[in-house]
Amino acid sequence: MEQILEYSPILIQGTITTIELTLASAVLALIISFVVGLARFSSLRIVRVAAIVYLEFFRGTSAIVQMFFMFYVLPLFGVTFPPLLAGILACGLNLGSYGSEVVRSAVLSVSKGQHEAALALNYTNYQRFRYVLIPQAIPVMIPTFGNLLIELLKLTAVASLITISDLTFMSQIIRVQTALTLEPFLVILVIYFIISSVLVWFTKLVERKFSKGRHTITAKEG
Amino acid sequence: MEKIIEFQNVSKSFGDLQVLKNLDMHVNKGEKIALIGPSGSGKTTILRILMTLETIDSGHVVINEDYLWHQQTGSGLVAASEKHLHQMRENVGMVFQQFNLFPHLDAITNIVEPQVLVKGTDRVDATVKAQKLLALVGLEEKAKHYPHELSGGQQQRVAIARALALEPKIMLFDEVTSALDPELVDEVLNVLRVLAADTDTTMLTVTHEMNFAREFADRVLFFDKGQIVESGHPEKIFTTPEEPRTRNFLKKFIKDIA
Amino acid sequence: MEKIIEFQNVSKSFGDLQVLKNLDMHVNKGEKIALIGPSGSGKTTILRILMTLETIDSGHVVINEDYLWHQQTGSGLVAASEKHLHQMRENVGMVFQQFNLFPHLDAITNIVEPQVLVKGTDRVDATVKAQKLLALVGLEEKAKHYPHELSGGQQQRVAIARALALEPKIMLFDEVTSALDPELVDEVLNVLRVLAADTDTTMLTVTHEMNFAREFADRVLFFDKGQIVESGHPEKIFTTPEEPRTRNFLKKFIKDIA
Amino acid sequence: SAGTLEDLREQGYATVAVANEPPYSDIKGDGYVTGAAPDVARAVMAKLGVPELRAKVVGYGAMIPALMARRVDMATSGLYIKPKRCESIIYSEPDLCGAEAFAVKKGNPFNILTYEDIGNNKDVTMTTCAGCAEEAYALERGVSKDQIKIMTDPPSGIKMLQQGRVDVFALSGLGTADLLKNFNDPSLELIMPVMGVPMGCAGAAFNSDDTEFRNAYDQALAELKSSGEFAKIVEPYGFSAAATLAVKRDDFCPGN
Amino acid sequence: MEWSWQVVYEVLPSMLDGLIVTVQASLVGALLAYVIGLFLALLKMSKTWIIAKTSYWVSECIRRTPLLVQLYFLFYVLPDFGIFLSPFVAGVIGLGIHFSTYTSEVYRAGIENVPKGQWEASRALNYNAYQTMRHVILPQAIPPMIPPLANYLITMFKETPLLSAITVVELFNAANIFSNSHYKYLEPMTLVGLFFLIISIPAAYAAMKLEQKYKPKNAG
Ligand SMILES: Nc1ncnc2c1ncn2[C@@H]1O[C@H](COP(=O)(O)OP(=O)(O)OP(=O)(O)O)[C@@H](O)[C@H]1O
Ligand SMILES: Nc1ncnc2c1ncn2[C@@H]1O[C@H](COP(=O)(O)OP(=O)(O)OP(=O)(O)O)[C@@H](O)[C@H]1O
Ligand SMILES: [Mg+2]
Ligand SMILES: [Mg+2]
Repeated sequence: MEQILEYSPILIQGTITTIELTLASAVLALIISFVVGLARFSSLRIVRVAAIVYLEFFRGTSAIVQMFFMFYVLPLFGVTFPPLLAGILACGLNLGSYGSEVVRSAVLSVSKGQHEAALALNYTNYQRFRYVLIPQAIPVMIPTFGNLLIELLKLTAVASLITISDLTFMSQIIRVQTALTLEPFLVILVIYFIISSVLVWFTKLVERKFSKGRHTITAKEG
Repeated sequence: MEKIIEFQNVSKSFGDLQVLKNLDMHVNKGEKIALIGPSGSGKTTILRILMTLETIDSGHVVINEDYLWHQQTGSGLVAASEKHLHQMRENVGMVFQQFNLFPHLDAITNIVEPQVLVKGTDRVDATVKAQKLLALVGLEEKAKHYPHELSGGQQQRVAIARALALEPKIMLFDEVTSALDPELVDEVLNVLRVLAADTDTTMLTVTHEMNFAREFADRVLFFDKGQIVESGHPEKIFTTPEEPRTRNFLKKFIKDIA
Repeated sequence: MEKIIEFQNVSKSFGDLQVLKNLDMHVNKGEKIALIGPSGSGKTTILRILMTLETIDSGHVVINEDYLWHQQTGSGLVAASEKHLHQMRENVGMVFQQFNLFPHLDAITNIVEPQVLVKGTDRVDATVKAQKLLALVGLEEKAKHYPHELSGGQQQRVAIARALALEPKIMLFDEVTSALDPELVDEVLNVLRVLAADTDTTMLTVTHEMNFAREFADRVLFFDKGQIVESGHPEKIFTTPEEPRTRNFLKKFIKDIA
Repeated sequence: SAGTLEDLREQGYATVAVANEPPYSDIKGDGYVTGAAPDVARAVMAKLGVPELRAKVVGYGAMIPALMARRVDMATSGLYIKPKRCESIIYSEPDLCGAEAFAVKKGNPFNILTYEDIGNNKDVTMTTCAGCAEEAYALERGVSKDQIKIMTDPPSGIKMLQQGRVDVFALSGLGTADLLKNFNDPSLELIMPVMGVPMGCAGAAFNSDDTEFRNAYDQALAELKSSGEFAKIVEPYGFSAAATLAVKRDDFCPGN
Repeated sequence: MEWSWQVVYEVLPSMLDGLIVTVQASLVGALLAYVIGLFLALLKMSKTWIIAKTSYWVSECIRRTPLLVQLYFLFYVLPDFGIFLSPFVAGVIGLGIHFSTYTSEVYRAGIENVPKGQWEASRALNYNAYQTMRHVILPQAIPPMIPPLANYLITMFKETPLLSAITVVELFNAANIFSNSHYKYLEPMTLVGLFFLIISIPAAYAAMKLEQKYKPKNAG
């Protein structure tokens, strides 16, 4: 274990990279989730089709494959991202596809009565989404988004395979340098668990904040 | 008398089920109508068509001398655009059986927001009006409560206030008390009784509360199988219905009254 | 007269809310009881305690001369074991507001299966009995229909038949019509009227249908705040209630009757 | 592109892909990268007016793609000069040369001394890294594909050997020796040199468009070698400066 | 960058071999996840507080840490404790255990989503605990579980490339090994992506069909 301690600076670096990668791709994924998820309700067919193509592509292939593609193949066409950015893009685009389905189904879960009430009050299409459906859908999304955040954190470990110096990658360096196996892996498993538990806690916090003074749709209609 | 609503030969089917069959009917300006009839007879469908929540298959619906589902163009009548429907909806307000208040907004904001968004009313003016309406339905002190903090009857009264806030010429009420516990029914019906005094607004109410219908309505329409079987003054319909079908239907309720 | 149910000084709280307060009451064998009272007064709780769906905090409940929630042992009364509860439940059947039919079984199997599983009845005999019961509730021809293919009233009638199939000495009905459309109420109440003729079975009904309560019950219990406020023959309770609270409560309904 | 070295001088640092493979490279606890290859590169680049070297640690197999994709300006750490690689990248003159080695179980139960020995005994399995020269050596000398298990990194390879998942571990001599020293496992044995394969010589690698940069690098490297500074850098790591001086890039990749 | 059919021709045979491994790993992994998940669900729903809590936290520890690291652990660390797993076995066990934390939630939700009224009706009809489970709860809980369980099979299929990190030569690794020794990335990586799409899109479509088929009927 002392040997591992010697490597604590790079472990800390790796932890920071992992957190950066997670948060930056979370922001990206969140934006994509809303844009693509709401695009599915567009009246323009082309927009809907584009959203579905994006969704099926990123949901249908493996995240690892997407990363390798972005890291090794795109540069051959002159599109070169720095590794961290490539990682953020790959993680964000991948999780965004799942997130867009969360947004879509949360909006769909708002009861038909709410759609009809908005129509009866003569809200425009935009107003209906902006002031009625989305505000009610957001609390529904939060727990699922919380789970996706954990998925995202775990996905960043895969980024070590495209040479991003995240936590997992650092554990590999330590292995080479120290010839230890159990300890480096154990240490990073604990760090991952701590990070994800913080994320879980954070989600619960947001969940509580959003449910305050509001009512979820599951309860009595009205 | 001036007609404000007119159904001209309107038909409507859901799949194989024809719900409205060549329906002709009209409602005069300011009239208070009670729609009664067995379950599945198409009462709700009529209100939903007026609120543009359902389309029609054939025929015409006229509101305030303008086609609801059609638009006059150079080359004749064509299906109404969303823009036209938006305009037409200004005439109509609806209160639902399930209240459908916005659960993420408190009572007063439920009433303020539609005014601001739809009519562009200034927020301060909208709030003043909302307060007046809450007073009208007896809920001044519940302004800051969220729907889930209100009883069913209170929610329904807020929903009525919300619909009134947009000042529609026509108000539709679809069994507004049937989702309520029996003891809460009266508080809502009392609000409707007050509203009935307003002679400008046309009101259509679907209800199973025959006593209420009798007090409230200028005219009762008895529906069965998508057609009007009988129509007339409530006293007449409830005491001496002409049609056997009407009599049959009313027996279930009249037993309570007579 | 023989007592079949007895509540002795029973209390029951949910958290801070005391729902039953030192309740004493009894029901005689074969009696038909209507429990009425405002929402939240504890009517449902009484039925649920008898069905062992809720426990009690203190006091005793006696069914058929045996403690329901306790067991006699050498060293005195102890909390009932699951085995004892299982035995005691043989005496009681319950019909719920929400029907609670098994959605994965058709109507007749809903009635057959409990007989086979619980009483070990032979499947053929159970089926014969189920058919008789379906006939009793007027649903012979719906035997093969699944619950979701039946109307609410039909589902409730199947639920009644299912409870009857186990031949409990005591039948509990908790607002069995209040989840139904108004027009479907009567078909269920009519079944109950028929059952009322059976003098052996003791029946407790919670209901808001005062006309029905009047016809059906031998005795009406008026509940408020977890206690019996007034009890007596329906004619007396409905026409000349003694307690102001009873009168107040009945006003809402009596207006319709008187 | 022509301006690469100019750009690097301007920004003051170069990014170098380095595999994690002691003693070619060595990563300290605080993330600082040393080792024979980066130290040589550091000295050369200092001469060229680029004071700082930023090492990017990548998997062994990722060095070439990283260069091709221009994620890094150069790559250096035991990247042997091989004709196949020369199709994709260009090399400096050789900087580090060494013999090949095997690690086997104590007592060398299968008596493996050459790649041909592995090829002749189909029950024997070996491991080496993805895209490493040793894989090519093996395939060229009759070892079949199924006999080769690709390891994710050298210590994992040693683990596989320890755990009996493979019988032979093949890598550069100094790299293998260093690993065995770290593992300090008496049940393992080093076979070095492996006969029948050439001495492997590595150089710094560049994107194939960066000929000018590479040529400048060669020149500075030559100066370093002749001044004796070179020997001072590599010999403490166990490399022989003399062996390196005896070979040229053209011996491996004529015209690269 | 030119697309080279020659490269496709060269890499395809080993990729097809890899595809077989991928499919095997997904199927065996999913089977394990279904079985282990069921036990985990029962433990988590245990009435014994300590069992329920312990199994919950064990399951969370697994769910909240990366499968990749868990695979490393299984493959490189366990042998030091005398547990020796072949790459494929370590891989499917890793997949199975990791995803059992997800399937256990499917089972739990399936059972908890059976309306309370069904438990009460069973009680009122005097069913015992076994009869309630066997004749009332499970028949209603199982159909809605099928689509999400099928979806996890697809998810696991897409996670199999992680097994490459422990030397399993599945579809992705087959391509990657080729790339590493031939320095050709375009064709192999594109092919891997294509293979995944070709399998997972129809599979997702089939799962959607299942979902429609098992849409719960209105509860009685
Ligand atoms: N969206 C729909 N799709 C299919 N059928 C529908 C739809 N809406 C209504 N129906 C059917 O049309 C018929 C008439 O419905 P409607 O709701 O207008 O009746 P109603 O008179 O309001 O009955 P109730 O008193 O039960 O509310 C019913 O048989 C109903 O099942
Ligand atoms: N499981 C529970 N947890 C907490 N409170 C409960 C629970 N069950 C019932 N209550 C509360 O106990 C009180 C009595 O409930 P009960 O259902 O017995 O009333 P009731 O007389 O049947 O009313 P209603 O006419 O509305 O059915 C109510 O205030 C109710 O909210
Ligand atoms: Mg209706
Ligand atoms: Mg109740």
